Amino acid sequence: MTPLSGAARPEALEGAAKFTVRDLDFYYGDFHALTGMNIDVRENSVTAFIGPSGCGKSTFLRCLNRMNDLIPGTRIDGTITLDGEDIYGPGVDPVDLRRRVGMIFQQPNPFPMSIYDNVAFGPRLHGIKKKEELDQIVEQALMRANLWKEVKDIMERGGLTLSGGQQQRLCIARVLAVQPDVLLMDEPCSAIDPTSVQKVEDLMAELKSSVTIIIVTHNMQQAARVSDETAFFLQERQGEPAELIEFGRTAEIFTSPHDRRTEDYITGRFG
Amino acid sequence: MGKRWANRIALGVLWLCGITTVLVLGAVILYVFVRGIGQITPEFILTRPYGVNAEGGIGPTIVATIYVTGLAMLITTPIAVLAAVYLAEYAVQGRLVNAIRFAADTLASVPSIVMGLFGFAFFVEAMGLGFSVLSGALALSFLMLPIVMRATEEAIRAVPRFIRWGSYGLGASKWQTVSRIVLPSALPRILTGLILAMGRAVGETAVVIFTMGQAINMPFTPLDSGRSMTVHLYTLAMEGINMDAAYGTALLLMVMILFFNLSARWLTARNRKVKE
Amino acid sequence: MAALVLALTLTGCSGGVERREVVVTGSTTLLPITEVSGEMYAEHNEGVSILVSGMGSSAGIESVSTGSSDIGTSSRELKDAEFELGLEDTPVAYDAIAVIVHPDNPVSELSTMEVRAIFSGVITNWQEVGGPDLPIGLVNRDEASGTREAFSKIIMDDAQFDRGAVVLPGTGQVRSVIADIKGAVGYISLGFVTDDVKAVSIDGVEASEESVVAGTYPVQRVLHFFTKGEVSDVAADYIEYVLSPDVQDTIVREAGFIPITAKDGSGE
Amino acid sequence: MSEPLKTEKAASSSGLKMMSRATYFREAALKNIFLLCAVLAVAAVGLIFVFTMARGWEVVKDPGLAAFLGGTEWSSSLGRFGILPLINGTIAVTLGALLLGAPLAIGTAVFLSEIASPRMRSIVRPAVEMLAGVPSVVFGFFGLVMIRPVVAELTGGMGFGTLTASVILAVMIVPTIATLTEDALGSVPPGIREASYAMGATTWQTIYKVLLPAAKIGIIDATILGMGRAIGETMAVVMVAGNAPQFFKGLGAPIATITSQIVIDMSYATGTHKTALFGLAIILFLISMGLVALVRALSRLNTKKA
Repeated sequence: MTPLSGAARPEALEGAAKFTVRDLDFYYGDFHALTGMNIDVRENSVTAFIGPSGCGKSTFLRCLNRMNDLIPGTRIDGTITLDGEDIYGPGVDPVDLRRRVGMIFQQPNPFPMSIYDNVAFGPRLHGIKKKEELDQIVEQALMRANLWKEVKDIMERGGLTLSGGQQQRLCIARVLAVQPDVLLMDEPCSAIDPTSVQKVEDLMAELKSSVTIIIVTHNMQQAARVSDETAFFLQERQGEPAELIEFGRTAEIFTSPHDRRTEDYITGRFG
Repeated sequence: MGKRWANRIALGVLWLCGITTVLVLGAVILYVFVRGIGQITPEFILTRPYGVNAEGGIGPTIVATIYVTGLAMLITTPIAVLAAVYLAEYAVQGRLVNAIRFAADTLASVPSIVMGLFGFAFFVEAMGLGFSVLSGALALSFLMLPIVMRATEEAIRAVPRFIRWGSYGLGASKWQTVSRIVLPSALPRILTGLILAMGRAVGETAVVIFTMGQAINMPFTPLDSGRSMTVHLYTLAMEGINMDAAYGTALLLMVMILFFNLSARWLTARNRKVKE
Repeated sequence: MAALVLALTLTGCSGGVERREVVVTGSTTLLPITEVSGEMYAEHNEGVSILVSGMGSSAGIESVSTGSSDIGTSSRELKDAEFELGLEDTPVAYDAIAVIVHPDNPVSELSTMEVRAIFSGVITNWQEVGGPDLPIGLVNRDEASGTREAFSKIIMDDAQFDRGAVVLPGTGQVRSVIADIKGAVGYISLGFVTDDVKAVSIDGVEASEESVVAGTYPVQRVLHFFTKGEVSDVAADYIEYVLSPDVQDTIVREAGFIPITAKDGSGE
Repeated sequence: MSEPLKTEKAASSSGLKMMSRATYFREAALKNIFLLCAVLAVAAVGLIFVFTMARGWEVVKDPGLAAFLGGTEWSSSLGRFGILPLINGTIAVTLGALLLGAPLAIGTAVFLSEIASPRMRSIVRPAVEMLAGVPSVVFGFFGLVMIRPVVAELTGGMGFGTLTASVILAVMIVPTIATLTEDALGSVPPGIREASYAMGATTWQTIYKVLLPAAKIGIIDATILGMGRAIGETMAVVMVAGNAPQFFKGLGAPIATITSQIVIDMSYATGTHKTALFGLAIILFLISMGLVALVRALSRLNTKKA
């Protein structure tokens, strides 16, 4: 059992750790972006990452499914394990990792194809070709994403014809169709209308029984509403790496934070 | 007062510039159209020239033009598109990429006469392909390569990043993302680039005159020689033997080029509509 | 190496007699004869194709000597160096070169010396040859032209063409420019002279078919077919066809040349 | 205090898959195929250079570098292959084209980007694009039958020569310069325009004092590339230049350029003559490569400044 270093000392919580991050440092070329990250993300819970803009939340999130690999010149120190396995271990296929750790982005990004093809894209990618099987997966995924009723009669329409909120749920359905263990959501609600935000938040509550959810959000009320645990990130000075300041039960972070800086942020002293 | 007048005059001059450009194009098109339209008959398009004054039609030159352009397209497209995929999706900024871009820019600006001489020295003579459609197509493909490459690269770069992320986020590999998401999304713009490059090839003279030959011949195999419409027009105009046929050929050439241009525009417009 | 490459460039390199293809390369002056007679010959003989290209007399001689072509056409005599190539000569027509001016130009007779002085840039105004006070606009052919070569040899002797002359690579162009511009002068094959331009008499001899056949018109030449070694049956048959009245009295005449057979005819 | 937890999970997912060798090799192979295609562009340029070089380098032996680069006479019948008259002709024709074409093109670009209503723009811009697509023989043909007689009237000559060639080339380089200039103007931040208008500047003052200076490097680049187009243009020039390899003698006098001389001579050149033509091609190649390098250097300067 490695003793934890750094500021993040989550309380002991129930449930197995899905992600375990130890001593993570992250670099964009020469720029040291993140330092000393330690965190355990529990299975079947919702974890929220909060903090001011540019504090590395999204960067950290993207370490968890190795999306940062796509940016040339990035480098990582420390370990991240998923179910105890090092996801940066030698020979690990980031492609397979991303199938298991799905991701939802700030901007809804349906592919320029029909609703059906959007959802079927992932399963097809992974070798499912039979029509009945695909139909079933698509229907289930759309149902889980609470979109089925709205689109079941217009499956052949382009994904881009849907409203912003529907598009975001389509993206969630698209991810669910490949049956990920984890869902990373990078500010999923900042580009959609309030009614749709409600729907997406409800959806998260329903999904967490089967999927571990990590959400990056700017909206503290949202973090308080949807998450079980909250991590607060901060880059204290320009040019220095961002740190994980505090991590714990959401209720505690919002009511009695241990760290002054967390308190300052939550009570609104930072942007 | 002076300021207002200066402004008016200057703007007037700028208007004039814009209008002049349109008028020049209009004059070229109109002139060629008026003088050439009387020539355009099915016979002119289908039959071959005969006699001292190259009377009759220009059929073989149309076939040779389409043949060499099509073949050049077949050669260029895969290479240019894949090269653009490399530049847009795989390449890491560095010396190699710099060299590739510099080479592409240079290739794009090499005068076509140089391309013609090179094609003659390399394809016609050194490779022993002779004056042939194949030599012409290979030389033309050098000309089209940078055009298609640039259009494709821009098209690929115009595909929003987050759409790629969506695909990667689902566990698609790089190639799966490129082939199933990026290229299909970029397709209309790639096609536009291809069409414009084809227009360029159809209108090219200096390259084909030294690689495909000048003999009027209906080419069947890629190793046959032929005379393109542009070379035919050049010959007719310079020999001054059958100016009517020259006008007809010029008109047909313009019609082909306009067709390529308009279909490219149509494609772009349609694509824009679909996106909205 | 160069010869090998050249030999590969054209199809007619295999030398078999079974070939149904005749490659004819050379003078653009002969194109009206070769192209049209080639078409007609191919029409009469199924499966035969006559591939004609006009690349200049020198290129024609070079390509027949390397075996790239079956027949090399030339509007000039062989140069000394080319005699060693062992080519066989078949004259096919006469071509006379007319010096042409704008129809409204009052000058209608020039001496060889005057023509030479005009084309070398010594005489620059029509006044100097008895015409109006009008600057002379020189129109020359490109150096690939057999007509230029012949004109240079017959008229210019050692004098150099004026470098400031407009160079046009086609007979028709020369004619239409001179038809258009008052002070212009140029030269084209007699066969291409039309009413748009006026052919001047040279040394007192009118530029006409009769004077050419009679041998009195000074600016004339013979058009040749050159072959090398054993000629394929098709090629030999084609040459025979070109010399037949079918071609000589129709195509050659229509092209404005004078049939090679005209001389014998006039002698009868 | 939490500790890393045991991985008791395995039922739902069977752990991370190692990347299969097949996948790895496929992706790597594809990447290398793409790279190969991209490198082909470099190879193409190299090939062009090497082959024109191979055929043309012997000009240093015969007629000799000095006679080639410094010779004042181009005459195949005399065996003299001095390129100075051709360079002179190319410069004359290109300068003429730039003088006529660049202002028109830049004016058109400014019109498109700053003045034209969307409706006007939808007429002018396609016209510019289509102008770029008109084959050079058609331009040459148009110049031959339309411009030449007019120039003949004006200059009292035959109409073949520098002026006619310049006019045709000017039209041909308009699309190149106009499109690139419009791009350059488009990349001037809109805030600059607004600031200028807000200070009470007229449209023309904004264009002249703010936009053109801001887009200066882009416009210079555009003009250089237009110049490259004019230098390299062949067929249109052959048809109207008169092709007399002599030094510039006036706007109406015939002239030959590097490119036109190649076309005129290529059909019959042999031996040294042909070598000299490839020598001309090398020079054209080097000029165009030099211009591209110049443009790249300028834009690098531009990004650095910005």
